[in-house]
Amino acid sequence: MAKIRMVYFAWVRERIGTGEEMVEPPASVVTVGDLVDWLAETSSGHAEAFENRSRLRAAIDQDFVPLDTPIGRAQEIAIFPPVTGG
Amino acid sequence: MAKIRMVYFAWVRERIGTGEEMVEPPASVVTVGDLVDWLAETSSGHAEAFENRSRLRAAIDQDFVPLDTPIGRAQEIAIFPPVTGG
Amino acid sequence: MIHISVQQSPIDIAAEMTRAEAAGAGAVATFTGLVRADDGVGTLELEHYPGATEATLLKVAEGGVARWQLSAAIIVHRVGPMHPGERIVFVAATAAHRGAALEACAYLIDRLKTDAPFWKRETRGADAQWVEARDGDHAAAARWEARDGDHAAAARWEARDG
Amino acid sequence: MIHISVQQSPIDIAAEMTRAEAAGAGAVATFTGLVRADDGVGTLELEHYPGATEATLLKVAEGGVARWQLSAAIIVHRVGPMHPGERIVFVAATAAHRGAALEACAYLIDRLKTDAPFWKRETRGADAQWVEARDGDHAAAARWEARDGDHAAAARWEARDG
Repeated sequence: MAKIRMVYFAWVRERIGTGEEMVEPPASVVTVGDLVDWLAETSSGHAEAFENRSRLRAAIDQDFVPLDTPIGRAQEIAIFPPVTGG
Repeated sequence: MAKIRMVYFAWVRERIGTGEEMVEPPASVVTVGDLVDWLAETSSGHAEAFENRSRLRAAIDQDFVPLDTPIGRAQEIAIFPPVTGG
Repeated sequence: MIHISVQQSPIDIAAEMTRAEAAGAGAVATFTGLVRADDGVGTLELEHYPGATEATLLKVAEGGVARWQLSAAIIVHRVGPMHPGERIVFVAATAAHRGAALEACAYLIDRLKTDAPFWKRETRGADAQWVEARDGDHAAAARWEARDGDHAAAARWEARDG
Repeated sequence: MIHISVQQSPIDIAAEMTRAEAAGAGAVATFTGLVRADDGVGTLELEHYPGATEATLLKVAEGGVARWQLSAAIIVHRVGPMHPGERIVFVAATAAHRGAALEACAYLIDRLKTDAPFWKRETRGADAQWVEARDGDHAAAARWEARDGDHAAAARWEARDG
């Protein structure tokens, strides 16, 4: 699988300890949810950030998507809390 | 009956030719509508201004009222077209 | 905080916004009415009923404050002659949350349109004409009463329009 | 006319109103969100998703323009640190008549609240906390879709929130 640029915001970014990283998930990772599961194994920060799936939102190449969306040929995937703008 | 200060606005004022006048209607004038009928006889301007009753609105002492409201002890009565502010 | 003004001078939005924001709440909704620049009007003239106008605007503002617990209600209406692009009216509602501010702002301008004694005269070239009242204005104002279940008030307005 | 800005600098209401009014239509409705001065917040910090934010705001504005035939839609959102009383967001909708302007303004801010990737962090004394999303925001946004009969879009949002 190709490399994916992960970007994180708000408390997801804070818990992981970085706003972005390049990752190369195995072929078994199909959906954004699979990617989150896989990333949660990579550090305690990731595990803590991804603890409660119902509080996570995602975007593939800057389009908002549900977590069960297939990654496809994504170049940039964002994981973040529900938005609170305005 | 006591004297009443009549005030007119917009095209009612223009047709009558004045923005205000003092009037002393007879005892037979009970409601604002009666007053309008009586005033319509006083000049061709009044007659023209009061031609179409459905286009007239009124206020007694600056409170908006329907035309069938009794005049009572009114000091100031206003006759004008439907409002078009804002 | 209630601020009412019926004025000859242009409406200063920045100054009015400062007033609306000073209330310390989180949400300000405003409506501004302008002389349309696109329909051939050269001059718009606003006539009003001095005294009755201010009393009516105050009643409208107080109604909004009571109903939505506003921290500020502002109504500024210009009178006299004005030109395309100029502001005729500005209303603002300040509340803790946006739902209340947005609803109250619509209420203030809807009620003003039907309740306040203003009359518009448009001049196009040599032709001057008084603007006719729009049925839609009464429908817009009436919806606030229907939602209130305020039948006495609704009846009063129907009588007045009959 | 559509104007979108995501900026560190304070929001200049007078300048934005001039932009909104330049469209030549009769009605401008605005909404301004402020850092509340009354609940002990010392600093509010706004984080966003650069690129995605601007694209989302543009889509929201385009949606409003298409739906209400707006002559102008403006969305200005501040990012970075700010203080009580300062403006976080300003939206404006310009239309020929007030009904369209008022509705579109509510639409712009409701959609922005649920669609645009902004996150707020409040600092009260030594305690910094990310603001939780409000259920009410999704209810407010959803009503525009229900009225559209746009079931595909509604389903997408439900999936996203599930």
